[in-house]
Amino acid sequence: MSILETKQLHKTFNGVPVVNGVSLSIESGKITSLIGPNGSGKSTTINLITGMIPFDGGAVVIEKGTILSRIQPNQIASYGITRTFQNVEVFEQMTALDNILLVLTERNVFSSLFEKHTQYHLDIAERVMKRLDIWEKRNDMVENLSYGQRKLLEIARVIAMGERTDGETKVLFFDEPYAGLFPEMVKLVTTILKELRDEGKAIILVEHNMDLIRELSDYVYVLDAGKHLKEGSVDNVLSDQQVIEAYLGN
Amino acid sequence: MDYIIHLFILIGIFSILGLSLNLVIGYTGLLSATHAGFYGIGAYAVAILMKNTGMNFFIALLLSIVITVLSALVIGVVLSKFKDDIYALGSFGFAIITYGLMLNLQGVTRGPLGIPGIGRPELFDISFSTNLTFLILTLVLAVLVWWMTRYITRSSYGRVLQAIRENEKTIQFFGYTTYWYKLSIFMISAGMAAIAGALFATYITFIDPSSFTLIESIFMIAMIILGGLADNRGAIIGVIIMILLPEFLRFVGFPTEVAAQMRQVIYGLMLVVMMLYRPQGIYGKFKF
Amino acid sequence: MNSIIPQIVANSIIAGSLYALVGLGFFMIYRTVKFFDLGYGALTAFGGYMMYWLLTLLSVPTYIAIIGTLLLTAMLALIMNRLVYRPLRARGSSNMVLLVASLGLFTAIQAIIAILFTSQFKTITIRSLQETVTLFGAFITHTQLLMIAVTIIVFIGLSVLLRMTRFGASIRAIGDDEEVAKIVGVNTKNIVSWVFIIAGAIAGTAGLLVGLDTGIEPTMGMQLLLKAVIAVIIGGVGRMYGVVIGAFLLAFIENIAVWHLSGEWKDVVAFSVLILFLLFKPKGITGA
Amino acid sequence: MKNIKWIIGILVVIILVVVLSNGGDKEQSAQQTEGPIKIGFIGPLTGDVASLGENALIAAQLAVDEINANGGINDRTVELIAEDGSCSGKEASSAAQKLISIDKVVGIIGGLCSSESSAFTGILNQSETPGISYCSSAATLSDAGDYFFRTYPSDAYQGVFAANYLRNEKMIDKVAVLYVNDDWGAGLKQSFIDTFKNLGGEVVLEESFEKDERDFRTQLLKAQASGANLIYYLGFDQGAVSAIKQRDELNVDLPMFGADPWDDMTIWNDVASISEGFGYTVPHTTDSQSFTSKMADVGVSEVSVCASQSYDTMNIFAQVIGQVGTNGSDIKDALYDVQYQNGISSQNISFDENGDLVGAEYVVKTIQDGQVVEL
Repeated sequence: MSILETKQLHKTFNGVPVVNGVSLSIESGKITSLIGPNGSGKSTTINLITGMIPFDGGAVVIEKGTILSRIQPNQIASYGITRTFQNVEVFEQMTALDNILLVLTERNVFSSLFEKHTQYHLDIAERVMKRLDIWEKRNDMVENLSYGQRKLLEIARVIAMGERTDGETKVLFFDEPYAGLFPEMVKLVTTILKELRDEGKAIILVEHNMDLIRELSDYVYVLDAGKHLKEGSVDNVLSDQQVIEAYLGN
Repeated sequence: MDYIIHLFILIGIFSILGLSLNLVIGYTGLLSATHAGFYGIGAYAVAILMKNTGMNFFIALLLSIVITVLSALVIGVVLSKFKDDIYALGSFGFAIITYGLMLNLQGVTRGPLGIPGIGRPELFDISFSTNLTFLILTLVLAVLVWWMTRYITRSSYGRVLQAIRENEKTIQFFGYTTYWYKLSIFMISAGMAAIAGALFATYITFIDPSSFTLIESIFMIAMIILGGLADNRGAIIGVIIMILLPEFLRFVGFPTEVAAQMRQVIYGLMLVVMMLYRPQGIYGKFKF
Repeated sequence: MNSIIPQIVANSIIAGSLYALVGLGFFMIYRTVKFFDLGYGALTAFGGYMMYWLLTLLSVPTYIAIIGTLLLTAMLALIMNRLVYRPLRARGSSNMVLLVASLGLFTAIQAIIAILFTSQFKTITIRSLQETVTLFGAFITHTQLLMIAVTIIVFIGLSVLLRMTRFGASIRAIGDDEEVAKIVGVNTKNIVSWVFIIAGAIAGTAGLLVGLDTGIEPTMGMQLLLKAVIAVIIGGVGRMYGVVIGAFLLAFIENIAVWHLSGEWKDVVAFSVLILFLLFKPKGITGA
Repeated sequence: MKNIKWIIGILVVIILVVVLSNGGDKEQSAQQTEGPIKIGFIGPLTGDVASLGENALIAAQLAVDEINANGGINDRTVELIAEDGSCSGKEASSAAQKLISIDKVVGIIGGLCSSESSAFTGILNQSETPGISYCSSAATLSDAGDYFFRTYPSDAYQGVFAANYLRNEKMIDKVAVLYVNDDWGAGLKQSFIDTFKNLGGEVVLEESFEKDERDFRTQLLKAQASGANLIYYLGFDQGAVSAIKQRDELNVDLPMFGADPWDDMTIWNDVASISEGFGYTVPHTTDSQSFTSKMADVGVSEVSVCASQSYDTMNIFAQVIGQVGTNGSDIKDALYDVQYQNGISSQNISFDENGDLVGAEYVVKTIQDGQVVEL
């Protein structure tokens, strides 16, 4: 049973249909990859589902069966959805530790006003940051971290969202998490994605590196010019004639 | 010695203003020019309550905080929708509107005539009429505000404010409705400004709209930018320097009519130099 | 009663053309470097005083005085850009840092003018511009006609410059995206300096016209600047003609407010209009 | 980062040392009988009304120089220490506090704006330092304590005098009042309107304007449309010049009548030709030709309002200190029954029990074929 589905998602930017009737079905405990040449609407699709941009048509169905025609960014956490960003969005003039504690603490104004992060929060933060081995950088200002370290921080933040007590996030979107990482960081992230899948999370991955796609994906959707070209398991999708043509550009 | 006490009372009052404004500008990154307006509303509320109903200062103070927070709600509901320079511009507009209302609602505020003869605060049988006793009252309230700002900035709430300053769009993806945070901090800082207003009204015993203009807000903004944004110590240092500087200039012996204008030149140039060489101010940890 | 309407319309056109003239200069800067340059307010005051200094004190012939005023104000604008704005922008400072720096420049320049010329109110009189003429039952002086004419000329001049010339194209390119403009080979440093020179000249013209019409004093800059900012926002931040529409709309609203309410509410009304536009139509009428 | 902290630390220490040292050594000299007698001056030297403040300061300094020229007071030279009140409560109270506790002044000439004076009457009474304001006319200052006096008539007198003159002598029955939105304008407007109404006159328009307003066109039209037959304009020289010019431009055929700030040649040099028949009230002063020429010698071409009062105030202080010495309460008592003759601002100056000027007589000046003529 799918934990999240999209029905005929639609988005036009001044007349040009960037996402044109895309329907996806995401399942827990699986890594679903979205691939396609540049400008095929992969990132836009994710931005639609996570509320970054409003969609012009179609709907998103989430776990409890509620059908959504409009999603605001601050609602996706309550739907158990969280994400990383194509070009890193972190909080520069704050410490790395604060960047993680931020997502662990209370969300409404009054409770957060009277709450101070406790040892319990610190332990979670330590565990998560150690997993991404950026723990020793915890007191540095994020603006002094390298690009790779910031990418890892974003992933740590997504994992931290999963550790929250009030309802776990189950659907994790990774928008090109590997871009700009060193080889050993790539290995680290790959193992973590697999671990998250085994923990039963639903992972949606947007990535260009075909070896990683082959290694990680349980299910693949291919998008081209905003349309839903092909879907299926990794092997038969990647060997499909149409997909290769779309990539090589006719 | 009275003169030194007078200076420290002013430093106390403006520290409250600096600390509360730092919450909005330093921690949440919202350049608000309405602070002098709330400072004024607080002062007028206490003055009117004490004069017309003979209410004790401390009750009038609480009521004036409530009144100021409500007016901050009215303004904040609109302002919290804006961002960066549009927010600053909107706050410029509200500062002038608040000043206009103070000046023209003659029935309530006696307009430009101001309200003279405001009584000094009393608590049971202690009267704070001498400067020294008033200084103690000011310092007690200033320390209270210091403690409150420290508490807020160390709470999870304070961390979310900084996240709003850094990247308001992104923090929303993690379940935070930034609008309520921006509105609530705006109201909290206005409430604190009312305390400073109440102290100013009962210390000078006369208030009129000219002390609560847009220029006064700009003076407060200059103070915390000099001291350092997002750092309570910085706000205090900025206040001390900006209050002592004009007094210092009195003794430097500029020819009198030029002395007053020289202060403005120095304020202006200081802002420019700070932005060029040390935008985060002396102690600050945040650059705009 | 009906004989009043044409005069109110005339008053609004006169005030509107002044706001438009100041607004156009302000818009040129904002459109190119994307920050609210408060220092621009001091340029108008500087222009007025340069005209006063050249024409009245040094009794230089009128035309040379006018050209002198434009050159001097343009030079001041250039110096402001070179010494303060360029280094700040080169470092990638945010809008807020530039806003605060421009605020510092405004305060300092205004105070320096007050030191050099004292705060005494001064008028500049050119005999030939004193007479009035009646148009459709409304009385307008030659100065005011000149003001309207100059605004139209400046508007047309700027539109032609921006639309037709290569120089105009590169200004628009910088306005859209300075990085890309650099890559494409536009000498952004040079062009931005020229934008400040043009804006400075426009400010100088506005200053001297205000001097001829009503009179000058050091503190005249802020009033003119804030109204120009409202005109830019109401009109629409993207288009040149938006500024002119915004300026005349603001002038009409103000005059109607003065007519129906009373004079003291003029500023409150003007800024309430600003807030309403920021709230409901942040892109302004032309919705760029 | 470290050195910044050091620089700031040193800066703050220097400031405190300078401020304290000035306070310190002044301590002993106050009660001595030699050394200069210090008199404080407070007035707006920045902001919108700075021109009036500068003018009054020069007048006071002129008086001090004259006193010192003929031997000072009991052969002690007089020193005038001026501070900027910039027409705001906070500045004026800091200025007064500094003058009293650091400079140990014997008396204060000031403030100009009522908002300044109201801010430091409390300090005057507490420190028993007499203060005489040369320009604050707000009626509320009448009960501001025993140590506060005024050589400038309260608004009540001028408003009443103008209402009587316009109603009874000029037979005006409908008047439009345009007043500047500050303490002076609002106070004077109120006393004028109350008197004018119970004399049977009708106030058809009551409008105020901001201090820095220069565009009166729409308000002048409103006055014309209101059926008034005279505009009573309460504003300073900046606004007056623009208003009179715009009245002429719009052919509003209502005469205008002003108050004492109009007694200032900067206005009439510009607009006398288009102000035929206008008039204004001003406190009666003796032949001030000598005073105007003396001011011209020190570079003040146009003497503005309150300058003559500032000059007289300094001389009153000198006369009283000459009699009773430099003790605050002695001076205060002496001021209550002082009779100062041949003053510039008014013939003889004395104070009532509230410290207000006794019996201010007013005169009306009108513009007849380009000249200012006293009726």
